[in-house]
Amino acid sequence: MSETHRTKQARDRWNWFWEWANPVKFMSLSGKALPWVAAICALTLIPGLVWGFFFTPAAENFGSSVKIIYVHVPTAMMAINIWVMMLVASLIWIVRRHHVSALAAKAAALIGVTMTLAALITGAVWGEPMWGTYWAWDPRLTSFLILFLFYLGYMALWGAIDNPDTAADLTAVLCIVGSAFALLSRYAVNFWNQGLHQGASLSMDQQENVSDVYWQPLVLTLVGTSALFVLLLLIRTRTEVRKRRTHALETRERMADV
Amino acid sequence: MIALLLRDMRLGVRSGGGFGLGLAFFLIVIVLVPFGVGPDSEILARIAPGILWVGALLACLLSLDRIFQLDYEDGTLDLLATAPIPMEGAVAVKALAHWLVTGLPLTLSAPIFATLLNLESPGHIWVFLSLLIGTPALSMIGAFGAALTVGLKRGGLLLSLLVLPLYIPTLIFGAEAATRGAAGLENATPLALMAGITAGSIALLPFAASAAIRVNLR
Amino acid sequence: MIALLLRDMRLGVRSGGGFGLGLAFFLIVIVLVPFGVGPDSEILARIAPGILWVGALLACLLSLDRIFQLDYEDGTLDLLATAPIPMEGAVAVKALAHWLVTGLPLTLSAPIFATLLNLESPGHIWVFLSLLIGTPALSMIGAFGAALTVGLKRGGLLLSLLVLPLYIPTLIFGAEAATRGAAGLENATPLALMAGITAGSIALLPFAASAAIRVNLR
Amino acid sequence: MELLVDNLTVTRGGLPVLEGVTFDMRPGQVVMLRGPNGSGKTTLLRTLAGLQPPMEGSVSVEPEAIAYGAHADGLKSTLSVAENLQFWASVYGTHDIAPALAAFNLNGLTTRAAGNLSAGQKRRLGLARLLVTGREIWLLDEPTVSLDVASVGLFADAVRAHVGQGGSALIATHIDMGLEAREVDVTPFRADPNGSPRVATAFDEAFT
Amino acid sequence: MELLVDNLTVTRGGLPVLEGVTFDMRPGQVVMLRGPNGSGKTTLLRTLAGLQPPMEGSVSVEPEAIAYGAHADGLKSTLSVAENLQFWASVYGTHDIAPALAAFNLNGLTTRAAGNLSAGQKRRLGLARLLVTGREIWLLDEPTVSLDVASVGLFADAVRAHVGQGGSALIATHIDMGLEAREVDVTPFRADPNGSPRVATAFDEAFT
Ligand code: HEM
Ligand SMILES: Nc1ncnc2c1ncn2[C@@H]1O[C@H](COP(=O)(O)OP(=O)(O)OP(=O)(O)O)[C@@H](O)[C@H]1O
Ligand SMILES: Nc1ncnc2c1ncn2[C@@H]1O[C@H](COP(=O)(O)OP(=O)(O)OP(=O)(O)O)[C@@H](O)[C@H]1O
Ligand SMILES: [Mg+2]
Ligand SMILES: [Mg+2]
Repeated sequence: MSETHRTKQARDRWNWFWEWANPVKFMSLSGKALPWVAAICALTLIPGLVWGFFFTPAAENFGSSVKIIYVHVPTAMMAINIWVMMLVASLIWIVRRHHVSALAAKAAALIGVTMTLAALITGAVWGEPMWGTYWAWDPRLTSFLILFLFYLGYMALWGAIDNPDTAADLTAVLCIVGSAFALLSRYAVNFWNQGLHQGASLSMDQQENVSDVYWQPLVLTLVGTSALFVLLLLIRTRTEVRKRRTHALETRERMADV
Repeated sequence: MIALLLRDMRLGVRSGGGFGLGLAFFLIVIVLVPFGVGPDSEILARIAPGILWVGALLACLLSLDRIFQLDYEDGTLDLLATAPIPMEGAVAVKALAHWLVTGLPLTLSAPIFATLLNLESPGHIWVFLSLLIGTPALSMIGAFGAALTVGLKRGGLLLSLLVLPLYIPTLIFGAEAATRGAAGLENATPLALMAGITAGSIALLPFAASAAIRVNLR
Repeated sequence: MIALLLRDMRLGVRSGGGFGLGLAFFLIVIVLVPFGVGPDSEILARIAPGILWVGALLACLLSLDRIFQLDYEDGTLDLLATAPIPMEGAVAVKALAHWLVTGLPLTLSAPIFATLLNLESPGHIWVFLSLLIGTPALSMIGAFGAALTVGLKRGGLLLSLLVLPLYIPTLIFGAEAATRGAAGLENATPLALMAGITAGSIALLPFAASAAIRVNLR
Repeated sequence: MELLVDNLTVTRGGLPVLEGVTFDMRPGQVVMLRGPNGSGKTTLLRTLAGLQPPMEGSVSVEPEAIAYGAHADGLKSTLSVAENLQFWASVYGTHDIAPALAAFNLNGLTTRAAGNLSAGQKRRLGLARLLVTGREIWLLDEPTVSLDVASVGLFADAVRAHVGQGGSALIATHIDMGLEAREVDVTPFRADPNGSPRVATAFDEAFT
Repeated sequence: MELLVDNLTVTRGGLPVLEGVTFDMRPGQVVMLRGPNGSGKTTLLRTLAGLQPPMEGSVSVEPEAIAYGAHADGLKSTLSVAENLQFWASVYGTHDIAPALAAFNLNGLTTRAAGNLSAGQKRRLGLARLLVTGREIWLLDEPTVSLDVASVGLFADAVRAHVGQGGSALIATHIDMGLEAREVDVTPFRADPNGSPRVATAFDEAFT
C-alpha cells in the first residue's frame, strides 16, 4: 500500500530544513525570538502612533479625524496580508503535513479577524465625519465585510471539529477554495458598484500620494503593526501548540483507562 | 454513476423532501418580502430580481445538507468510498442530482413568482436565464460546503455560514445580469462572468469536495 | 425545569451551534440583500426594517429543528416523556432556551446590522423594540412546528413550510411597527397586536406542541 | 407496587402485534421478557411505559411509578458524565448522583464528555440513570447490549439491590445474565396477521 | 488474492490503537478477528478497507479488491429492497441481483420499502450487498448483529460458498457462527497508551 507521509519526509533531502520547525524546536526557537520581536514592535509602533497622533498637523479639509489613518490603514493592510499568510500556511500543511504551520494558520485567523474588525470599526468611525454615514456599500468596504465573513467561517469550522488533524485538513481546503472566491468577490464587488473610498495612496505614483507629513509616521506604524502581528502570531501559535499537546495527552490518558 | 444519479433523484422526489419543499420555501420567501417591505409596487418591481435571486439562493441552501448528510449517517458514504466509482465523479453526480431536484424547478418557476413581485415582461426572461446559468454553480459550491461539514452534528447553520460568502460572486453577477436585463441595459458581461464561475466550479470543486469527504470519513 | 433550561442553553452554546451561528446567518442575509438589490442607500434604508425582520425570522427558522430533533434522535425525548415534569412545561422551557440562545442575540445585534442597511437613528430603536416583543412568538411558534415534525427524517424544509405561514402575522405587525417607527409615525397598534400574538402563543401553544410530541412518540 | 397486565393488545403502525398479553410482576421480582426478533417486546415495553396507548386491555400501574430504559441512552455528547447524570437527577428531584456513579464504576470518568466514552461506558451511564430516578418499577429494553462480562455483573448487582429494596424489573433480553428470574415469553401472544381483528366494537372494523 | 498485513499501526483520533499488527489471509480462508470491546477491530477493518490511512506498516492488497461490510448497512428506507440492491449492483457493474436475493431469503420482500423491514431483514439485505460486489476479499464488522439463528445459518452458508470459489473473509465478531476458521486476536497488538510513541522521526513528537 502507499507509504505513509512520515517515511516520505524522512527521505526528503530538504528534511533538515523542515526539521527546524518541528514543534519542539519551534517552541524553543520562538521562545528565544519573542523578546526581540516585542522590542522591534515597541520601538516602531509606539513612536509611530505618538508621532502620528500628536505631531502631525490637522489637515484643512479633513480635520483631526485624519489621524484615524494610523490605525485604519495598518489594520486594513494586515487584515489582507494575514489571509495570504494563512493561505501559504494551509498549503504547507497540505503538502508537508507540518503541524506547526496548520496551528499557525489557526492562530493567524484570530489575529486577522481582529484586524479586520478594527479596520471596519475605524473606517466606520471615520466615515461619519467624511461621508456623513457610518456605512456605505462602497466596493472597498464591501469586500472587507466579505473578508470578515470568510474569517468567521474559517474560525467556525476550526471550532466545530474535534479531531485536530481533520480540522486542519478541512480548514486548509476551505482556505484555499475560499481565497479563490474572495478574489472573485473583490472583482464582482468592483463591477457591482463604483465607490467613495480612497484609492491606493501608498502607491509609487506620486500624484496619488498623501503628503509626506502623514506618510512618514504611517510607514512607521505599518512596520510596527507588522511586528505586532508577528509577535501575536508567535504567542498565539505557542498557545496552540501547547493546547494541541494537552489534547494529545488527554486523549492518551483517556485511552489508558478504557 | 447513472445509477447514483437516478437513485439520488428518486430519493429527492420520494422522501417528502427536496423537490416540492424547495419550491415552497422559495414561494414563501417571495411572499414574505412584500409583507416585510410593504406593498408599494414600484419598489417591489425594482428589488424583484434581487429578491428572486436571494430567495432562490436561500431555498437552495436549505436543502444542501441532504446532499451527503443522510448518506453519511446510514453508512452509504463509507460503502461508496470503497466502491469502484471515483469519489470526484460521485460528488459531481450528487451535485447534479441536487440541481435537477432543486435548482431547475426554482429556475422554471421563477418567471411565475416574478409576477408576484410586479416584475414586468422582459425581466422575466432575464431572471430565468440568469438563474439557469447560475444555479448549477450554487449546487456545486453547496456540495463543496456540504462535503466540509458532513461529519458534524447538525452542521446546518455552519454550512450556511461557510457557503454564503462563496455564493456572493455568483449572486452579484446573477442579480446584476437580471436587473440590467429587466432595465433593458446591456448585460452580456455579468452573464459571461457568471458562466465562468459556473464552469470553473464544476471543473474544480469536485476535487476539493471529494478530498474533504475522504478526510471526514477517516 | 430549571435543570432543563440550563442544559438546553449549555448545549446550545457548547455544541458549536445555536448562538454564534444564528447571528452569523442573520449577518449574512443582511449582507446578501444589498448584493441582490443594489447599493442604492435610499432604497436600502426604505426596505431595511422589513429585511431585518425577514432576516431574523429566517435565522430563527434555521435553528428550529434543534429544539426537539436531537433529543428525539438520541432517545432523550422518550425519557423526558416518562419523567416527572409535564410535557407542556418542558416545551415552554425549550422554547425559552431557544429564544435566549437565538432570538435575544438577534434582537441585540439588530441595531448594528441596521447600520449596514443605512437605517437612520430613530429606526434602530423601533427595530430593536419590535424584535424584542416579537421574537418570543417566533420561538414559541417554531417550537410548535418542530414538535409537529419531530419524527420525520430531515424535517427541515417541511418544518419551514409549516412554520412560515404561522409567522406571517407576527412578521406583518413587527415589520409594520418598525417601519412606522422609523418613519416617525404612530405605531402603538401594530406593537400591541404583536404583543398580543406573543402572549397568546406563549399561553396556548405549549399545549398543542406537547400533544403533537406525544403523538410523534407513539 | 404490583404490575398487573391484563389482556393487553399492543399495536405498531396501526396493526396489533401482541394480543391478550396477561401477566403480573410483584415487588421483589425480576421478570425476563423473551421472544424472537420482531415479536413485539419493544412495543410492549413502550406501551407499559405510557409512550403509546394500548388497543385493548389494561395496565394496573400509572406511568409515574415506572422508569423506562430504552435502547437509546439519551446522552448528550458535549456534556460531561456528571452533567448528564446530574440533569436526570434534577429532573427526578433526587440530587445525589454519587451512589449511581459508584454502582456502575463511573467514578474515574465524571469529567469526561459523554461523546468520548466507549460504547460500553455509554451504556453504563445510561443504566446509572435508572438509579437516580428513584422509581420502583424498571422496564428495560436489552440493557446489556455492548456491555462486557464485568459490566453485566455490575448491572446484575444493581438489579439485585433494587429488587432487594422492594422494587421490581421487567427486562427484555436475548441473553442470560445470571439473575434468578421468572420468564415471560411473548410468542404465544403474537397477533395472527390473518385472523379476524379483535376489536371491541365493529366501529373501526374496516380499518384494522 | 492474498491479504498480507505487515507491522501495521492503526490510529483513532490521532492516537495509535493497535501497533505492529501482522497476519495473513490466503484465498479460501476465513479469519475471525477477536478482541474485547474497544480493542480496535473496527479501526483495523476501516484501515484495511482504505477508509483511513495507516500510521505505519503496509497492506498487500489495494482497496479495489475488497468489499467492506460496515456496522451500518447503508440502506435507503424509502427505496424498495430490490431498488436498494439493484443500486449497488449497478455501482459494482454486476447486474443480476436474483442470486443474492435468493441466498438471503429475501425473495418474498423485493417490493417492500427497506424502512418497513425488521432489523434482521435489514441486516440480511445489507449482507446480500456483498454478493453483488463480486469482490474477492470480504471485510465484515459484526455481520450477525440482530440476526436470528436461521439467518446466521444463511450467512454462514454464503461465506462457505464464497471461500469455496477462492474468496476469503475477515470477520470481526464476538459470537461463534459455526464456520471452520482461523482466529486472530488483536489484544496482543494493543498500543500501550503510556509507552513511548512509536513514530519514525521526532518530527511530531510533541503531538502523539
Ligand atoms: C468601514 C469602513 C472602511 C473600511 C472597511 C475600509 C477599508 C480600507 C481598506 C481595506 C484599506 C486598504 C489598505 C490597502 O489596501 O492599502 C483602506 C485604506 C484607506 N482608507 Fe479605508 N475603509 C473604511 C472607511 C474609510 C473612510 C471613512 C475613510 C476616510 C475618508 C477611509 C480612508 C482610507 C485611506 C485614506 C486609506 C489609505 C489608502 C491606501 O493606503 O490604500 N477609509 N481602508
Ligand atoms: N412502522 C412499522 N409499521 C409496521 N410494522 C412495524 C413498524 N415498525 C416495526 N414493525 C413491526 O412490528 C413488530 C414488532 O417490533 P418490535 O420492535 O416490538 O420487536 P422486538 O420484539 O422488540 O424485536 P427485537 O428483538 O428485534 O428488539 C416487528 O415485526 C416489526 O416488523
Ligand atoms: N473519536 C475518538 N477519539 C479517541 N479515541 C476514540 C475515538 N473513537 C473511538 N475511540 C477509541 O478507539 C478504540 C478502538 O475503537 P474500535 O471501534 O476500533 O473498537 P472495536 O474493537 O471495534 O470495539 P467493538 O467491539 O465495541 O466494536 C476504543 O478504545 C475507543 O474508545
Ligand atoms: Mg426491541
Ligand atoms: Mg467495532
